[in-house]
Amino acid sequence: MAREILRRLRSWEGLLLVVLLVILAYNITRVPNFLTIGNQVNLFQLGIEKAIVVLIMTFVIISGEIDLSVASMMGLSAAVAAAVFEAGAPMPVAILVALGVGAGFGLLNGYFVAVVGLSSLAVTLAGYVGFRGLARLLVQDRSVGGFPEWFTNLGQRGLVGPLTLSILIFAVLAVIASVVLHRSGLGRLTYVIGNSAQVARYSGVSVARTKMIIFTMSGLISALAGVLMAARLGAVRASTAEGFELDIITVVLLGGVSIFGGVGSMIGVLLSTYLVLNLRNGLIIAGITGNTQTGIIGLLLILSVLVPNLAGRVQDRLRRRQVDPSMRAPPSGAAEPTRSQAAPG
Amino acid sequence: MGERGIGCVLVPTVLSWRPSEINTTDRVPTAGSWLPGFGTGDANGMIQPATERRLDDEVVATGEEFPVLKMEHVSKQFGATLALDDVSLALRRGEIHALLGENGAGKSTLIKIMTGIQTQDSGEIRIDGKPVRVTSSQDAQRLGVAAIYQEPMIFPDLSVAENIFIGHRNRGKLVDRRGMEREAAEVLARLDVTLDVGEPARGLTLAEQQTVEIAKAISLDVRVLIMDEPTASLSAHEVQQLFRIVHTLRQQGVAILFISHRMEEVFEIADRVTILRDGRWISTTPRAELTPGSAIRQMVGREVQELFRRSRREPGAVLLAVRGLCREGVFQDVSFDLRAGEVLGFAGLVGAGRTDMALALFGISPADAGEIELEGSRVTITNPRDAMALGIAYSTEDRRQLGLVMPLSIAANISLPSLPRFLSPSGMVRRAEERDAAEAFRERLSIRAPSVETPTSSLSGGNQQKVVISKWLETNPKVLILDEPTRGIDVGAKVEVHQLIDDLAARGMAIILISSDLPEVLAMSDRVLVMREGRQMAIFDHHEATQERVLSAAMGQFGDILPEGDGIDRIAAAEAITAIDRLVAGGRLVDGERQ
Amino acid sequence: MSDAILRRVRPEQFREFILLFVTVGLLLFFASQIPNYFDPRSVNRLTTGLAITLVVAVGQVLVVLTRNIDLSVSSMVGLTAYVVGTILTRVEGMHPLVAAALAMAIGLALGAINGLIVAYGKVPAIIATLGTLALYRVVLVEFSGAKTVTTADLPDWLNDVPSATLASAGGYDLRLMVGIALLVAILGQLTLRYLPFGRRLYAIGSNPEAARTAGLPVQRDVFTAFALSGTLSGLAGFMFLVRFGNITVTAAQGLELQVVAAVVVGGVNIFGGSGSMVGALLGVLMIETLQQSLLRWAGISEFVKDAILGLLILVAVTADTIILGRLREMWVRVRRRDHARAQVAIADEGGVAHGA
Amino acid sequence: MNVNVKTRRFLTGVMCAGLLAANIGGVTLAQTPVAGSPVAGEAVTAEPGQDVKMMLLPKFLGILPFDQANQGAQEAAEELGNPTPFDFVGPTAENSVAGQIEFVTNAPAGGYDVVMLSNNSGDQIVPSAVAAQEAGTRVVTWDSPIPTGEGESLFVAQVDFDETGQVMADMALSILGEDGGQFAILSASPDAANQNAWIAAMESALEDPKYDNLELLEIVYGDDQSERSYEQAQALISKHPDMELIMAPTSVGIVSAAKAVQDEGLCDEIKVSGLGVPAEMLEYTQNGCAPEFALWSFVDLGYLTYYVSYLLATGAIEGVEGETFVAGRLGEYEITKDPTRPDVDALRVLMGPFTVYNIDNVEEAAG
Repeated sequence: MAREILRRLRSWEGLLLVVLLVILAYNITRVPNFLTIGNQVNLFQLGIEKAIVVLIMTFVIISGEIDLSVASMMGLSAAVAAAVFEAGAPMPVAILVALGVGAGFGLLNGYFVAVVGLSSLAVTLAGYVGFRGLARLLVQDRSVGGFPEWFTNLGQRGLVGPLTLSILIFAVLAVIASVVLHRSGLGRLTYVIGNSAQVARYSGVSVARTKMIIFTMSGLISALAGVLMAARLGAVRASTAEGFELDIITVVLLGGVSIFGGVGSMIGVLLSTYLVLNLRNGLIIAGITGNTQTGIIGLLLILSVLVPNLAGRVQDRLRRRQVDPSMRAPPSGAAEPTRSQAAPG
Repeated sequence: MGERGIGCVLVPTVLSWRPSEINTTDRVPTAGSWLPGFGTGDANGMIQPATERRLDDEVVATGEEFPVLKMEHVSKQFGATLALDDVSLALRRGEIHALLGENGAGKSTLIKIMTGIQTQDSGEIRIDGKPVRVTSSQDAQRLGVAAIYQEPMIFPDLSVAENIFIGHRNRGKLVDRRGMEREAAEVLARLDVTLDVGEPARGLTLAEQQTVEIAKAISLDVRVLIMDEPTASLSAHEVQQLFRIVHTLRQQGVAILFISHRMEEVFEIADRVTILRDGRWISTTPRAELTPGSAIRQMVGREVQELFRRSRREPGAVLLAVRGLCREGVFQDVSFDLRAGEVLGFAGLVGAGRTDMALALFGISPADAGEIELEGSRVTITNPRDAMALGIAYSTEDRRQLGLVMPLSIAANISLPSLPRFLSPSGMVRRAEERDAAEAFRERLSIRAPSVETPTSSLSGGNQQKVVISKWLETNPKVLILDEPTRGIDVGAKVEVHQLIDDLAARGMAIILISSDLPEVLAMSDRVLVMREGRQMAIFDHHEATQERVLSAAMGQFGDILPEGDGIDRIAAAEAITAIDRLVAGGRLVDGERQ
Repeated sequence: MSDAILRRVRPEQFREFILLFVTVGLLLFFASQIPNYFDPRSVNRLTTGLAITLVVAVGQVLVVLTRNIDLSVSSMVGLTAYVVGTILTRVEGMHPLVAAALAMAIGLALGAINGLIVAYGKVPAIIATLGTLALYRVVLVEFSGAKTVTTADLPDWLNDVPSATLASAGGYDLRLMVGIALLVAILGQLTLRYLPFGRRLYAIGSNPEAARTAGLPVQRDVFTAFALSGTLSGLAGFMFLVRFGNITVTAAQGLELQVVAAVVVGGVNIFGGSGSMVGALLGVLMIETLQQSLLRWAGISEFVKDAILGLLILVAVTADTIILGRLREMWVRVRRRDHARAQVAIADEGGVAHGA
Repeated sequence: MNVNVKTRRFLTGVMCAGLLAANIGGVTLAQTPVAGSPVAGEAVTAEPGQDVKMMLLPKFLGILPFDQANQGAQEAAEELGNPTPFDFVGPTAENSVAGQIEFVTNAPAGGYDVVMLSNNSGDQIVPSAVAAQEAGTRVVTWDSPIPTGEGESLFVAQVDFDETGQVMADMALSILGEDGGQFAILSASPDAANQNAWIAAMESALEDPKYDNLELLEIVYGDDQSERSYEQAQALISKHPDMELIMAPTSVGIVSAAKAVQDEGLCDEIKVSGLGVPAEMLEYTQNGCAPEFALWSFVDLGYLTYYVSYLLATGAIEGVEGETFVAGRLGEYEITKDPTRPDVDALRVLMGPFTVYNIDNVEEAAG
């Protein structure tokens, strides 16, 4: 049992847990009311849309692809909801249209990646520019607000106790995403495709269908996050959620998901989500400026891979033996990846 | 658009040759005659002991009494496993030294230590008698030690010439493309090979890539060349070409460490044989003093039959009928019947279109003309799911890249093609059922693994192959296509796979066996279909199928000797076959080719 | 496309032509929409505009060839531009070449850090450079103390550089900056083609494991590629300073995506091993043409432009991929046929010899 | 750098124009306090030395105007002897909106008494500002207000926004002359609330027949990035051969546009104007590329904002309409309703005034 715990601790998730505990300890000692429910809710609230998109991005990256268009999609769905609402439709209709647009464009991304066979980097780069452009087209230079109160309340006020709708949605989606990724057929196929789309194809798996499902979900969830963001902020501008994609991808990678696909766990990603939220919260409360926050997270990203690598090497040198193969290596090897990467398509 | 490719519209010049149409003299081959080198002995082989002696004498005369490379009491431990336990080995100048052992015997570790990829925990490496430290590939290169592997370490985006010279230092400050290509051509000429040296390596066949690797080693003035299963992916013809090169090298004084699972190759080519088992040195014996049987006994530590003999029985009704199947520019006009309980062997050179044909049947790259009938009704197959729904399964030749999701467990790999059956209504994987199914296969196929949750990456080649076959058996196929099922797996596992094929056929499964291991095809098949250049050359009944005939068909000599035309003249055909047989009898066909 | 041509040239070599074809198509389209599109001034502006991106893209190609990526380029450009700008405002009479050398030295240092982390620290490039993308920007913000570098503070010669012209024909200028960028691209192409280092970059990206077993100095080469990417980003930073003069902490932000897009569009395989500077040049040309032309397209609203840009990127990439795919299919077919024929020929030859 | 003195000196002309235009525009400037002039009622004076934890939160860090505001606030902080130094923090430029919301949301947890906010998040900041107020943290906006005024204690306005539009229109007229001509606007981002307000004010000012000969071609956006603004300016030059003026109401945009015009060698044909920092514009004003531009003192703005916030946090003023106070060297101010946000219930303190810079005064202002 003790050995099992030790093994877990030496895994990627274990490392994240240790870092998280350090940050928590630091925050608790430095920030008087850090552990209050209010602050914890705040902490989630501020990054909740990113946290939601992180869940689906985990699937995208494990399947060996990337979706750069998520943040633009958040902006677009918010803009669509606002524009439809402004045009006189009731808010629920506006929300449905926004979600539909998200799913539709997600499907389109998936189609170009999975069926036409373009690189997802290129396709979603086009989406990154194009969706933002559509949002801009809809909202132009205005700020659209005046949403019904129930809608903004959903984003701002606690629904169950202090927990807002977004937090509840995140919690539910996190559970669903964990179960789907680790227990369902779709999750299994996500890993299979991420490891080798060829093996999947030679096993009769419809790679295209699976990828299209994942990209459609990515569009849909991003759209949902966009709508939730509109509710939280109470107003929509074309620049809503601009630049979120890098934050989202950073959290996923920090969670131990390999950018080359096939490797990663939802636990790791959830830990890294909580870790980053905590870190930002602590830094902001400590009065650290935005650039430095980003820099610290960047540094953490590098160190989290670098330190275990270096430690491993030192350990190696000390023992002059190969590392116990049961110890799972963190995602590494982009410099000299041992696994050949099948380019999509 | 210029001339059209060899389209299916062109006049089929293929001879549809069914066994019933030919009346030949019964030539049941003996085991010895299929296995080059076994029965024929030195007289027919290329090994000339005289040369060997002379080389050794020279060595003594120049006072170089030390072996080129000597490993003394080398041990290496990984975690709890002792991969090498006090192994000693000496390679002499101009010697072909075979290294035998089952998977996990420590061969790979030994090679990795020699080439500096890993470092021994204890023991010593000596080159020319002087102890050296080999801690990196560069060290090994400097010391004149090079290795080529089963999967060639080729740079697909670079040209052939660049592949040969990329590792060279001191080739001047600038890349002299012309000079390099000229020298590359020279090196290749030394191997008696012509390749377009400016062409990117991506387009080369495996055999050609291997040649490039050898050329790379030679260009570095290699003194010790390690060949790790170089023949595993080669056709018989290509193997002979490779051996010719190996002999050339040997005559130039290179020490060669040769590793192969094919016993007949080892006995054909090696001067001395070292056997490892469980990380320990068992013996080093001159080839002449060793028999295949004793070698296998030493490797396995028990008696094992060398080659499986099938139980022959009458096949059932026609299950799969293929008529005039085509894929433009790849293969054309393939027609055959496959009966329940029958094993149909596919023989031919690598690249003859056998795998493409299988891929068409499995829907990976669908045929663009021709008919497929399954159990009497016509079917269309446009993707693997169509094929699977019809009960066709295809076990790939490339289990690493196409067969297994390496990091996933045995259970997950086995359930993959039939995943929908393991899902609950809510789409969850029913883990218990999955495990049970995998467990059943683990027992039935004796997959050696701690549990079905073990990642397949940690299995040996043979056990990986069993997992690949299991995953297709789990789909309950009617037709099972096995593409190179025994490539690169050890003797014990090979026999088990053969046993399994026989067993499956006995239960009424129709099996297509694609193999470049000719003795295997001949031993296992009820009938043998030979392909060449994308065309079906012949189908032989198993009692007609001799190594020579199949080889001749595969290499196109039937086409030359047999009269053309629709109606095949039986007498002429029979005469032709006799002629071939006569030719073959004079010496080994492929050897004669270049002499 | 006749078989004879396909025998000689690989589809990848057509790639540049396809790109050129698509780009020319775009140019003609915009020429029909934008008045005076091809007049000397417009052309001069457009070519000057792509100089900086091109220099960075050349560095990026070196890195991408090795199956890595450098996302930190924009921060390196910004940081270098700012630091050199600040130094120029404080140090009187610094020679332009010294300033350029300084910029490249700073870039080299930053690139070397990336290289160390990736090649020797074995951190995946995307993680390492995503990190330094943020870190270098932080250094810039901290260093700047929220000041901006302005043209007024800079020496006069700096202001003359952007319009400095190397050669001119009928009003069409070859501006110094464009000349430098082209020179860098040509040097890059020569490096890739004629230096052992360049060939090794292809080898490493083509098959990293084989590169290691072949005893190639993989770590050193990957390190060098990153260092060079940094150095070129430094040079680009200097050009940035010269061209825009006013440097804030946001300088060059977002450039990394533009460069990666240009490189990907230019046919450099994002998984390493294949691609050329010519491709990168065309990629930059296409992306910049798209962006710059959209800015000048009077017929459409400011708010539609990004949407159109996204669509055009998608169209261009799709067209390129589909055309290339077709060609590759034809190529494979021809090669296979030839190969099969050759094999048979060899076998036949042997047979005949034997029979004789 | 102290622009204060000059600011006063060149006040008159601009103010006259401003008053005129404001009246025409139907907005009364009656409440506009002129700095230093006495205001009715008893002006509150700050009691120094009190401990107030404050945050100065600009749109983002790294551009000169915000740094000048920081200098001004520092100056005020020293005068008032607040033992706790304020935090000058900001989000990254690309994460400005979300980053500001994060800072405001977390401010109560960080124990801040006041957040001094140059709002870049439009109404999206409202929920977090309201929450901060509820948790006892005052939110004082400066430079850029919260459009609806919700969650905002009061707004320290640099100048009257309508006046900005007027000044821009006048500068355009003075550069293009009576014959008029074509001009284009190079703004920051389409979401920049200040710029949008100023441009709107300018457009309504242009409706006056006096400006009939001025033709506004289009509005483009440079996202407050030098390179983007430069390219936009170049594109404008290509697109509109007859354009004679680029009006850039953003300090980044105006220098970039001036540089673009200068690099094209077109300073004689195309002029640049707008809002710019003298130190950055000196060269272009001297060489005639940008003969006229305007700005207020960001140093003073920071100084005043600090004073107001300090007074508010210490309870010296309550932040209601009609209160007057003394802001150190800047003199007395009154809290009034914000006339530029007539639809909502918002308060402001108007700093003023504008300074128009030209060849005569720019060198002195640049310091």
